[in-house]
Amino acid sequence: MAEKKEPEQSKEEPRIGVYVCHCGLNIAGSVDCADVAKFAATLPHVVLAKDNRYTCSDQGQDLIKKDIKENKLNRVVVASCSPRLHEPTFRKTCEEAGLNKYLFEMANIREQCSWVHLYDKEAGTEKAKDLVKVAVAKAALLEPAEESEVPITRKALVIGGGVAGIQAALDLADTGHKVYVVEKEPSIGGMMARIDKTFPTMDCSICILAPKMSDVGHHPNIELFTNSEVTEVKGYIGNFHIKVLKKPRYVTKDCSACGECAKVCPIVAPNEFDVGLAIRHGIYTPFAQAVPSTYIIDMNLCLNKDGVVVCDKCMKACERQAVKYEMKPETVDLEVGTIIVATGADVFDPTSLPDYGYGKYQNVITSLEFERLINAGGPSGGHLIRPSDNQIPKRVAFVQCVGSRSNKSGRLYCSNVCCMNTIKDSLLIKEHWPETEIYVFYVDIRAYGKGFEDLYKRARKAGVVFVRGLPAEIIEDKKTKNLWLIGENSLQKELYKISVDMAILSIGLEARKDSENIQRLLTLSRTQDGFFMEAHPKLRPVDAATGGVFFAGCAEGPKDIKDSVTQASAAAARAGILMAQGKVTVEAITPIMFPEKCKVCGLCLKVCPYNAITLNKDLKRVELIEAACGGCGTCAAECPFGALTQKHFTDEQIIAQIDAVTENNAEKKIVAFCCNWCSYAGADFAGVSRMQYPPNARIIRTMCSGRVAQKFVERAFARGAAAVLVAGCHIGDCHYINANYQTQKRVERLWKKMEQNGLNKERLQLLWASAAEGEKFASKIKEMKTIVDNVTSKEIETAQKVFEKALGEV
Amino acid sequence: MPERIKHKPLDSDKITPPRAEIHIIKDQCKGCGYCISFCPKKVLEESDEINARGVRPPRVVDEGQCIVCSFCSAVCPDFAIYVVDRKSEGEKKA
Amino acid sequence: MTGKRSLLTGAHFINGDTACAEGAVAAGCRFFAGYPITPATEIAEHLSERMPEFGGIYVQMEDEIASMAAVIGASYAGLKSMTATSGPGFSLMQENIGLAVMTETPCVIVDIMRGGPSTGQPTLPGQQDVMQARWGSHGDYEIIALSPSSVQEMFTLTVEAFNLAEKYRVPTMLLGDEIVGHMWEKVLIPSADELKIVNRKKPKVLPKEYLPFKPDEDLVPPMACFGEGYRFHATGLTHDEHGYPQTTNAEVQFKLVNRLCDKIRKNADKIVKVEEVMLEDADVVVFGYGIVARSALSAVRKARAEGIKAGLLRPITLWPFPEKQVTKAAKHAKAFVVPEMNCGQLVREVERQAKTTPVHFLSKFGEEPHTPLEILEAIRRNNK
Amino acid sequence: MTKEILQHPLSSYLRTDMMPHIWCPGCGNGIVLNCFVHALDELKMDLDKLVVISGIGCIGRTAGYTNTDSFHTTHGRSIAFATGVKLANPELNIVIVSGDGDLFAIGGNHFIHAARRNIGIKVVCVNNFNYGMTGGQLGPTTPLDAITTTSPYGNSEHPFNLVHLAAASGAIYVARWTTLHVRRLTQSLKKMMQKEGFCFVEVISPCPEVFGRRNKLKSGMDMMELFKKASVVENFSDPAKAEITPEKIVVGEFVDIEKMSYEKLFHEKIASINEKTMEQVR
Repeated sequence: MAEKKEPEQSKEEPRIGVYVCHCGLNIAGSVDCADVAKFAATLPHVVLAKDNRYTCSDQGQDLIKKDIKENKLNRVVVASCSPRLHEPTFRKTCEEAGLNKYLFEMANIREQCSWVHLYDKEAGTEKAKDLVKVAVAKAALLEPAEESEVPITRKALVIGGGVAGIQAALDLADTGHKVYVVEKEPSIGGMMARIDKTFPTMDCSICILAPKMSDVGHHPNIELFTNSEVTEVKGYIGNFHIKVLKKPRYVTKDCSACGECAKVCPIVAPNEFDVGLAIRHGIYTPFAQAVPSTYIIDMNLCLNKDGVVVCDKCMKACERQAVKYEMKPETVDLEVGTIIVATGADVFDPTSLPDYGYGKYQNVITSLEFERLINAGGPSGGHLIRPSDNQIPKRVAFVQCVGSRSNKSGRLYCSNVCCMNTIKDSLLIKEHWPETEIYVFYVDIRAYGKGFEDLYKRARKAGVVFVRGLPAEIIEDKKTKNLWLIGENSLQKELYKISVDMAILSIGLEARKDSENIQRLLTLSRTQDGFFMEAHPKLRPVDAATGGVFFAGCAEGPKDIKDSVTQASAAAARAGILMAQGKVTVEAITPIMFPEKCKVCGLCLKVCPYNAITLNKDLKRVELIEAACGGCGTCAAECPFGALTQKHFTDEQIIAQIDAVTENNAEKKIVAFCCNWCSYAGADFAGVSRMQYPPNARIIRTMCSGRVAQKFVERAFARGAAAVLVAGCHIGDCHYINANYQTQKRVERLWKKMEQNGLNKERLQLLWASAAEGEKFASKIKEMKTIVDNVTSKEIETAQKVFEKALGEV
Repeated sequence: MPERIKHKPLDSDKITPPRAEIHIIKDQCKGCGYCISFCPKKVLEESDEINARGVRPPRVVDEGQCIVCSFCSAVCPDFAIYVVDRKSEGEKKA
Repeated sequence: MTGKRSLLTGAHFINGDTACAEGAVAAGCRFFAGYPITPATEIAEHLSERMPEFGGIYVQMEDEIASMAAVIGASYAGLKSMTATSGPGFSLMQENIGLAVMTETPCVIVDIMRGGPSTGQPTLPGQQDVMQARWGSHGDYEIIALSPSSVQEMFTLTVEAFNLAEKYRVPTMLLGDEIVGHMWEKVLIPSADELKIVNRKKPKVLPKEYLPFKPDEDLVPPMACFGEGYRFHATGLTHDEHGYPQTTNAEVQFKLVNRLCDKIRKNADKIVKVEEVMLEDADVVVFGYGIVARSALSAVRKARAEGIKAGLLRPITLWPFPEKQVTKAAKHAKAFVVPEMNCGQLVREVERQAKTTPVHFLSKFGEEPHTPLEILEAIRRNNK
Repeated sequence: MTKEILQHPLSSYLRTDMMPHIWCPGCGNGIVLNCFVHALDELKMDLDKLVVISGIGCIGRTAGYTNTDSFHTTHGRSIAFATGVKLANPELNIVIVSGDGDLFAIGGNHFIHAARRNIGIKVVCVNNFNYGMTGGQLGPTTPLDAITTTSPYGNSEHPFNLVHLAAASGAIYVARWTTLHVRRLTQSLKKMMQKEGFCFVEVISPCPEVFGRRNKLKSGMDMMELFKKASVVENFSDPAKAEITPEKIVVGEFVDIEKMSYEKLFHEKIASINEKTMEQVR
């Protein structure tokens, strides 16, 4: 790393080829691609510039290869879509033509230009030209680089033991990988274990799950940690160091699950597994098919909680002497190469919707409670009885979208499973008690999946009444405890007031309350809904942005069992591929050091989120552990002596980009530094959703906002930029653990400096935007447009004076 | 499992609580108070009568609360208290 | 000499310690606990070899205190048990000898006496523990002590000691000395039917009626042992007939301690044994015991040869003291000559019983015992 | 409350005619006795084959209170006495219940040697940190700086760590509990009774009258509360580290191993010798 020898290609004069892509009309619709190409040809070092319809097509790629050979191109710039989409494609193209892939650069003129300036072709074209100029400027300074390899531990961690976790674990274990499954409940099985039947096939949920559960329990390659939690994740792709907290069960593996202990336990509590509809004892097993079958003591309830054994009934009752009140929590250290997040989802709590009276009226229950009631193994032995009088209801209502697609509940998304679940449930009732009257109040029935429509039809045939329009409120008849559902039938445009014996709220799925912990531990990002966000919605749907981490099941979004299992197998395959390769190459974006400039101040050690920089006391110098380096570039941004810079994002390159942006009418421009993972992706998302915003912004991409050195901002102002935007992931969501804390500090320093020098600090904006917050990005640019418009040339000049020193550097 | 529990267990009536019968051999008590303060259900309290040894033996506040863990009888240094569970006895007979 | 059988009937040429050990075996002793000490070690050594041959137990404890305690324990567990030691160890045993007295434990303590005080003369003879045997432990009590003066007696008196211990539930002592212990002589071991063996009385009542310390007419309570279902309690504290502590009850203390003494005193005639040689007309009575008695005997013979009416009174039982025998001899004797290997211990008892008859004490210790001539001299001097 | 004269369910294990016991209110001895008879009851022990032996001191009276063959020896000698009993009749189960002073000061030598021999004696030491019956003098377990009648300026002797001593001396089962841990203590006593060889259970016990009140623990309750606050169960941790301080009392089982007992080895030898003997006699 540090002392780098100059590779051949960079010695010779840069010969740049520029390719402007029409992307059909996606770009060409609002950008004059030919004009852009013509302009590109005029730029320094550019030997040829072409525009074509689909640069990413085979022909497009072949053209590039041909030119590289025939015209001795040693740099390539493609102006098309987002590098997040096709940079890998074109890098491969270059490599195939014998050009080092780090000599390729991209100009994002689709997501960040054509799509967001649909109706202003002129401005779009101008911006496109700028973007190409910026890309070319950087390209001229690009240097070839070799990627280093990191070995991958051939072990996987699966967090969550629901059906997704179970499937992922079994797939990986069957392919010969060691798998650790960590489940926070006493048993694996998750939500599926609590459901009675599955749609659309109507087979018994636990009957098909139980065998898989016991496979996990017995698989030679699987080590199961139940009643446990992941408390620490350190390291990086291929080399994660995990700490798992094994909470005590107070019962050893010797337990034969005979149940004698529970019989004598004086403590009684509602069983969480049955949503409190059945009792359990202080020592218990959540359900008959639990894996492991070992019982567990609820120490919060046990009389022996404060260390003194007051009651030893269960201990005495246990022939195998498996009860150990003094069991202590233990922390286990695991080394794994990949992690699959299968933490599942919670169900919506309808008490926050007082109009439906859940919790107030006994006969209003949730669909989850219904599952336990209709389940033959459940508290009522499969008899659908209403809580108020334990009678079998004659008239039943299902209310859909409780906690889905509604502003009231704050859950704007569709939970995917509720419609089919209700249809399934209604049929179950009909099966057992055909004469029951069933009403389903819905917004839309979404029977989109294989075999779903048939089931829906069956339900209608069976006489289930579907009423479009949710009840506005539910009222209880104090005497009969029957319920009145009042609302508007939006098809017949008339009010309804229907009386039923029992109402079932079809509750939606929501992100786990404790998702934040997992997010922090694994430095993941989440969508606005709170579910974990995949690296790419289309092309990497089960990968997390963090290398080596994958998603399965509802953790990534509401899913039914089939989709969860599918995704689980996919995640297992993705993880399996990594582990099969046995090594992973790290992008050559790690720091370069210039020891001669280093004063060993140790600042870089302090700011590195990965502790990848260490101080060698003997040699009085700092050293880099390349494998541990995440490549955020924060160290380079912080180093006061320019002794550090980041490969492929060198100071020279970024400054060249700034200069390119500000070369002409800087006073109308916003220099926007965006981090690759959140804010740049957010900007892309704005494009994908065709959100229109003013064309003033020029985005310069860094891997992390932490890379944005103070001098970059200062130079932008010194060069007369109207405004500067520094955008990163939300604090806490940083893909480089916490590098963006440094960003914040730096921007605050700059604000102070601007104030002290009588500058309008509004000209420098800091934005935290997730990859899903395109809207937020767009409106920020709109907001800044007004700032730009109000900046006087006077202000610009003073700024230039204040920061002129920044011009001197480099 | 974070769901809020809103309904009372359907089978809660199936659980018959123990029928405790607490016996205090008053004159054997030396009044150390262990049974009173270590009872997990606070079933006992100091009585106001003075026994043969000049101390206040415990007295039962609420026998219904007793879950027959029998800690009182296990911790009594003077063999002055014991508990019988009439229910389990009944079951045995049955 | 090892025999594989517990009773080696026949003639043997052995030393005193071995004879003692064989005596114990013959008497039915099945438990020995001890601690090595000269000059009693050979008893332990021999029994460690012999005991296992017929299921007996030899255990070497961490000290003599423990040895004595273990002996009491074994006896309560039903085995005839003994220990063997010498002066210093004997001192350590006194504590639990007291316990044995209080809990009326049948057991035998062999003390092969050597020169004291303290470590003194481990390899030389002495008769300095005679009073310690009687008064060594604190409190008021009576014990039985026998004094062998030949290897044969080391055998027979050990058997006798066990019989007395069992009969009266009292610790019984065999006070040998270094010479008798280490001397080699012919020993005749009788056949089983010639051998008189006494075993402790067993209770004849049901466990619930059993009072462990309620005596019969002979003042000795029948003894149940651990594990026989009587579930009784025994304690070193002053106790009533239940064996329950009665530490502040004067009546109980008075009754108990008196009985402990009386069961020996009132049975003294049955217990006491002496050897009388030419005593009927004796003017000078030589009162000697242990190895000294053998010089005394030849002195007496020599004196008779010179025409002096000398006689020998040899106490075989030192405790209880043969008072009547001494008083009787005193009636017509002119004087007593009492040779002892100490500074005068048993001579005081002789003086008490001799009343007006003068008693001449002949002390010698630190080397070999008195020679016959030394004693003859004393006889001559007192024949006036 | 029923009117008829009450019979404690465990009274058959006690010499009721010796009750009430002599122990002070709040004294832990009664709890130990209680746990002991509980253990006997749960094990359905044959009381005819059980001998309870004790030395001198308050707890020494235990032997008298249990309805079994029992012997109350001289001070410190219970183990030596028991050695004789066990060797003489290995069928008997022998339990010694005695105090820290009795077993570890005057009786210390007997203790380590019995443990070394691994003779089948089960020793329960009730540790109250001082000589209670004689009025509260300092003993081998008195904590540093504790005030006793013979350490009026605070104790300057380092106390024994009894479980460490027992383990080091060769005991095959070693446990420590407090009188608050009645259930676990009972379990340990049961376990101990079923093992073959030398076993040791220490019970930390309140002595409010003569130790507690001199050391800011006025009542038995204060001391029990301390046990509750300070006890930490650390099963099978290193007994050398099993501290007893006002902040932390390490309790638990420390040793549970199998080792041929002395009496067993001894009697097997005897048996084999007897066989030889018989042959030679033939």
